[in-house]
Amino acid sequence: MLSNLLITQFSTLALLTPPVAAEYMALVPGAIVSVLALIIILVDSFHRPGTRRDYLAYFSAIGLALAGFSAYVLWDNTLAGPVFNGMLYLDKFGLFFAILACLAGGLAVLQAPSYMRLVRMDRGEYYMLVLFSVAGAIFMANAADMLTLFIALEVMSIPVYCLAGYLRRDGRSAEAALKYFILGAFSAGLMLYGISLIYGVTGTTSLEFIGRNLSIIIHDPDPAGALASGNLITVGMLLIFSGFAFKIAAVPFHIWTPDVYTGSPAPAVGYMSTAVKAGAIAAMLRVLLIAFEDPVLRGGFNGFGWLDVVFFCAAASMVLGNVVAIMQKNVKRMLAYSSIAHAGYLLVGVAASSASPEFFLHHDTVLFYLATYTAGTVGAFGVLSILGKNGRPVETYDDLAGLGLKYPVAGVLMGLFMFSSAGVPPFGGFVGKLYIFSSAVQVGNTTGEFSFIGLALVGVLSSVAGAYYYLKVLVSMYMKKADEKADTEMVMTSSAKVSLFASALLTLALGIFPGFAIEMARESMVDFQGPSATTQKVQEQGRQQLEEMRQKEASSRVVADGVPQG
Amino acid sequence: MLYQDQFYYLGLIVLMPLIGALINGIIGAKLPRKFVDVIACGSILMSFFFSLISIKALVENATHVKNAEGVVETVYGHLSYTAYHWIYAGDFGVDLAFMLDPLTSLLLLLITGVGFLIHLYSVGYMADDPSKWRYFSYLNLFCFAMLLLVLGKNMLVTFIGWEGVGLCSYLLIGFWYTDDEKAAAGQKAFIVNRVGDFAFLVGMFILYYETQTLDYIQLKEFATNAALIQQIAPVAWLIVLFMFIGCTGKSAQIPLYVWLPDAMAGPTPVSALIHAATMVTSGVFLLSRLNWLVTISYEVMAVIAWVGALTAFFAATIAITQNDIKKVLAYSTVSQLGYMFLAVGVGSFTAAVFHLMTHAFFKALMFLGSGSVIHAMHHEQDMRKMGGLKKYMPVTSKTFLVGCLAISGFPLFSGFFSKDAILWGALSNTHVLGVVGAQEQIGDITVMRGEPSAVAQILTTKPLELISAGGPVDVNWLVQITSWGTFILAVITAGMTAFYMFRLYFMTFEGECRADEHTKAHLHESPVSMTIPLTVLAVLSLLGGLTGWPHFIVHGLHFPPEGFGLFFEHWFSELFQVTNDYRILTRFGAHAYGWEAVATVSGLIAGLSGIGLSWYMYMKNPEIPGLIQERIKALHGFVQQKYKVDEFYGFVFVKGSIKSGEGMTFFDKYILDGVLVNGAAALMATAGRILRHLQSGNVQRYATYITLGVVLALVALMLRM
Amino acid sequence: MGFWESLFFWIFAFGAVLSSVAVVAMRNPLYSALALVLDFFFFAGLYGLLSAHLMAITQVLVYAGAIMVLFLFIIMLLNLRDDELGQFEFRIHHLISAGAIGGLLFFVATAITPLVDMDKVSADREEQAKAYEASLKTYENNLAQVEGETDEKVKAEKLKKLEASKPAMTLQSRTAIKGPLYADLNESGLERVWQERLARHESGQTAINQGKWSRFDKSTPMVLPESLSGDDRASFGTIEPMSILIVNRFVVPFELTALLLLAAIVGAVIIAKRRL
Amino acid sequence: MFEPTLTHYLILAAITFCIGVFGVMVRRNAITLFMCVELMLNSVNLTFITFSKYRVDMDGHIFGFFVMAVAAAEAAVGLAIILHLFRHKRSVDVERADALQL
Repeated sequence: MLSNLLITQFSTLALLTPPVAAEYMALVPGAIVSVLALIIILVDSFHRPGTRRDYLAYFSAIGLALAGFSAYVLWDNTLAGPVFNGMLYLDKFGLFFAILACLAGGLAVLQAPSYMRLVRMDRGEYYMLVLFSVAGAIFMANAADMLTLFIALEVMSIPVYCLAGYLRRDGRSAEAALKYFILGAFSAGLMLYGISLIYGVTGTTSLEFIGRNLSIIIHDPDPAGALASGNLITVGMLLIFSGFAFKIAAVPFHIWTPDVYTGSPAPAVGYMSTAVKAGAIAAMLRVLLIAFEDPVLRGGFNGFGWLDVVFFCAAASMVLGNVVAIMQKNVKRMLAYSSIAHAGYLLVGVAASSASPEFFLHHDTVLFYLATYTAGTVGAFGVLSILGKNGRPVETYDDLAGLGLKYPVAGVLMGLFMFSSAGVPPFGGFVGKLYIFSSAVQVGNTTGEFSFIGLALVGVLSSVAGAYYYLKVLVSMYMKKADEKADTEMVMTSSAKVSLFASALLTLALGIFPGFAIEMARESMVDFQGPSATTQKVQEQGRQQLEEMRQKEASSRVVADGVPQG
Repeated sequence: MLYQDQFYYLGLIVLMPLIGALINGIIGAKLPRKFVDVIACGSILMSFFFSLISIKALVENATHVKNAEGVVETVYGHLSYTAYHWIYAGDFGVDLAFMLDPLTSLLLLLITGVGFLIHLYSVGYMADDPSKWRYFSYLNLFCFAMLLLVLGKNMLVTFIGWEGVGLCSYLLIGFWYTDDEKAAAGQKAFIVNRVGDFAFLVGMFILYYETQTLDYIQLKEFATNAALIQQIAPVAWLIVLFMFIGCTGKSAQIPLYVWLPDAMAGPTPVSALIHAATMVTSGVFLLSRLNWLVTISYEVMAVIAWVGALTAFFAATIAITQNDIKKVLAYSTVSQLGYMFLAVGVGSFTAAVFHLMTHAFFKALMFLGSGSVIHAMHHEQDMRKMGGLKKYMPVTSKTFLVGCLAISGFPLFSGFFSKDAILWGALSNTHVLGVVGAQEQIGDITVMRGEPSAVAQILTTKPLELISAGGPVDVNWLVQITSWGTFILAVITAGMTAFYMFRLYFMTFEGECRADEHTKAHLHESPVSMTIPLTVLAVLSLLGGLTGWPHFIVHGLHFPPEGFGLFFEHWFSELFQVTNDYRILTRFGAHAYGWEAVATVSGLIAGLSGIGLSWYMYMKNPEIPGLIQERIKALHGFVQQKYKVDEFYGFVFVKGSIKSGEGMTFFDKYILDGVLVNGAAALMATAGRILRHLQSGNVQRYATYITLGVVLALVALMLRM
Repeated sequence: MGFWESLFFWIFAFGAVLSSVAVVAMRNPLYSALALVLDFFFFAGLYGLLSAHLMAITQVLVYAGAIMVLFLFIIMLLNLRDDELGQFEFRIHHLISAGAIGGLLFFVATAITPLVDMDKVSADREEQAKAYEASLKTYENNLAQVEGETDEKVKAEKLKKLEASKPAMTLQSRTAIKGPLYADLNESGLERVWQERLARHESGQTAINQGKWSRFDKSTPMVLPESLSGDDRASFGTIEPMSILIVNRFVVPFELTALLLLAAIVGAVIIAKRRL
Repeated sequence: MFEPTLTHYLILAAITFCIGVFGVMVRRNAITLFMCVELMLNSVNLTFITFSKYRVDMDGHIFGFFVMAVAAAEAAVGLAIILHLFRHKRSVDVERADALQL
């Protein structure tokens, strides 16, 4: 007997249909990664101790590539509306982040063998943890329900806590894990509390229904109705936002970042600063744009709402990240602060694009920026994870002294990643920043709201400071005298080579031919499921724009390929 | 004939150096050394040929129109090539596109032509360097970036080139990175340039904000369209100001010129190519490209003129006191760039570009000559240890003399004509908004800022018709002061230029040889690959100026008005049309040949007396300089130490002592505190202290801050109600 | 809710708060752990009062039974000496912490405690709805009378008069009658679902008050509504509907949890094992 | 007043939640600190279940159920991390874990 209770809730009723075959496709990328992780546990448990496990890196990378590829195959087979009884979405937005997470994870696992040899910790579990985390990130980006979202968040985070404490011989690694774990669990608790309050107000955990019910409550013609739950909504919304802000390391929830990044193994940091951030951004956009999409909650021109919180977080992150990064002596710590600054740039994109439904499509700047950021950051940590000094991986600027000359490949690659992160053309970072800031300027111009232009200026100004500390790395690598007594080494395994060159290639490609990635990002936003009717109109316009653009592109290609006339 | 809009050769011009750079950069180390040379020089030579073909096409493409007065005017238009849609999403679109017009074609010839000569020269100069492949790779990469800069059809492509040349300049200055000082010089250049680039970027953002486009062709429509100009007129001054700040970084003007003299740490051919002929002039190029925008921001023009003139003057005074042969040339370059900006500031864009060209010839020549000397002297750069090199290095000394005569403005040498054009530009500086009568006719300038339609009105009508029929006009105080002040400074600078250049020449090539015996024994003329470029550049320095005679000579000697004598003016007349319309070319009347002759003669006198004084002090009575130096020791020391500008910056920007010799201090100076100026250091220290407290490493405090963050946001959100 | 339930609530509530304080205040982690076990039992009791029977059982089994054993095990394993315990010492930042928590509690409490007398609001709404219905009835009666009129001219005149006196449906009254959701369902595509739900509601199949969305009435006694059928009332929070929900609707999170536990186990092994 | 209403339950949950948060901030013993996190999660569960009954909707129960699973996973990892830290520092005092700072 199916109890009446189960069908009383209209959300339950609407969604309680057995999944059709097409809906199972939503699981494919995540499932591939999870199954791969299981296979790796199996393979690793039969592994004789003391033998090399580099092939596991390749194995995981190929599997991740497969998962990414499956996401790409699914690209044109997305479904409208949530699938699996409203638990997941299968849209291009989620697939974009799936590809991004697979990319970050794949690049990070390929760097591992070098690093593991440097720290003498060659274990198979590393790959498994990364894979679990990637699966979590994928599901998180696809989540259509607070429950899926939260569990996926934990699936993503718990392996990362373990990765932070992976270096069992290193006390600092243990400390990093402890800090990350305690603060992670703490912020997860805060976030859960927020979710529970929102659940109480709306009676549902489904993002779309939360959004609808919230609008209804807020626009209740009887002011008493709105007043009774208004504060609860605000508190809940803010607590949920704080959970995401913690994961993407935005000021004032950034405080764990430097410590954790310093103590954790370098390739894992490369992973956790990109894929985790990407997953959190994806889920945050889902929650903010679906559940809290109501103009009153959004704020901006309609009063004070989450948009303003994002706005101030963005400004504070950019300034604090860039200023404090200058003062660092430890390269990993510097990169931690720079990742805070990057979170700020991302939030600039989020704030500007959320200013009004008509700018909804501008969120593609955030997606594109994440892609460029992923390529550059994973690469930078990759270079750090192949270089060793006195039997341990390099960490400080002094450790890097002279290594650029000694190992030209590492030096050149580091230069490339640093220039990209600093936003020097023609690397990916430049196009990403340009795209984000120009969109902010455009939004400011269209709405006449100068605060967005001010935000863009703060961003440009603070990124000038970036030139200083990114260049400092190169200065150490090229222009400082190497410590003669130190025993430096470069463990360049073939897999690390693949990873580094892939990231370098990607960084360059995103700078010189950003078209394909931008188009993908734009398509993702056009396909973003679950927003309100007004936003859907904007999406429809965007779809037409894309079509026109493609036609224009095709026609211009005809001209370019045309035979010259006399 | 190819499509005018898809002119492939423009792409090829840019592509060639990139291919060269990639080949040399990736497999250069494994290639035979000769092969590296061939690839580097060959790629740039190909570019040169493609440039010639493109310019030929541009000329053939030109249309001839009869204007209202019945004079045939040539309209060159432009060729363009769109490689692909670079960033294209929604409303924001930028193509990777190139454009060729008269202004670009001049720069194109300089970059590829002079660039080729310098590549050729480098073959000999860098013959012994083990990482020559890297050098050539960088050099080709630089050419690529510079070509992007000048060929870019929109401002973003220009900006990429702008950043790219800065990057390559950094790489090349720090080429011999093993030397700490040189490495520091490279960083200094990069950082100072970044500060400038930031201003450029901000200017670009404002421009985009106002116009919604970065395409030069579309932007140009703003100049002639009354409706469009209304949009941009109120903020034009802001854009130009930011652009100019960007230019002060790249083109080494006050106050950001400090990097250029230090940049001489790089190999000499690099100094010749980057820090004399091409990169440093990109500021002039940029302002010329946006000449219509510069023109409507009338007060900023005065600022540009004064900054240019003062830079020219002060750099010249420093150059007099320097003893390092390359430092003299470096300050001379700063000084000459000042001239160009003076020309821009007074609205004589033609003169600015003209001087850009001649300066590229003679300054490249002199840098290469000095490189030849340094090469022969085993990397000795102190002029006090040289002398009498004439007999060891005949070709170098003769070509160098040509260069000196050219820069001193000796009649019929190229510098004579271009400097004369600038002097006349400064003297005749008249802007329609500065004309007293104009104030009554079109209203006060400050009022006009608020009412863009007034600006639009003048811009779209011919101001000459509006105000005067060619007779002398009264100008307001700003124009008066700028005009006379900059003219006098420029004339004095001309004299000083001649003086220090010949001081350099006499100390190096004439008199007794003061080198030690070991060096003396090995003195020799440079190889042919180095002397050929010298000779070619000498010929160019000699003849390059004949394309722009002064009007009074053209008039007086009855040259054909459309002939070669005014080639430069005709070549650029279309490009600077708006500016020339807007600017009353002379406040002395339409045909003030007398005044023009005054400018020419004063320049000539200044130059000749400079040469004479130099001859008197360094050839006739070599003891005099020492005596004078003794007499004004304090002043001389002050000037010799570059007015202690570096120290001043250090004092202003960084509180407390700076450990000298540490490369990092430059960063601290210019980025940390240079950006945030003065109180920044204290602010930073405070911020650091607070953050140190925050980032205590205690996980419980972190949890507190997170909660505090939530509560603060809650307070903000709750209070909205 | 009867007297005994209320009494148990207060006992459990005070017990929960006191034992929570004890968790924080106890010096020895062992005592803290025991206080936490106690706390969990109180919570389980509260869950029971809230008719969350399965949750109450799970709380005891999983939390108090399994997780707390793990805690105790670790405490015993580490066998901490006094100086390793990490004594409570007053720090300046504790003041900030207290302030922050005070702020948090303040805001949460203000949000939870209704600022509006919702009973009165509801009553007002009901009243308005009743008034509307009454006037509607009068109107309909009048209309019927007018329909009976034979003279076309008089009929039209009367109709016109009547039209003017037609009662307007105020937003308040409308929300009271049909619930605010119904008023705003223009574009949502859920109309069909709503029609069905409303039909069911009207035919008496489901008797739960669904119109409560905006009338977030915080002073409602925590009892299952009278209208809930006996079966439903008995099965609320029991294992049957829970399991149906888990394997149907929430199957994806359920599988994800499997992934989570596996990852956690492997992660814990990697970190804690001394030598692999 | 005697009869518990929705508000009573919610306030109770809020109070225990804040006690948990306070514990995280002041208890230096990592194990106790972690217990306080569990306390927070429990308060969240109470909130969920309260609202569940109020809404007559069992989604809240499900959420609470999964939160328990998450808590179990976190406990496993968290205690392992604490053990790991103890091996290095011979202490579970989080204030002694301050090797990483500015």
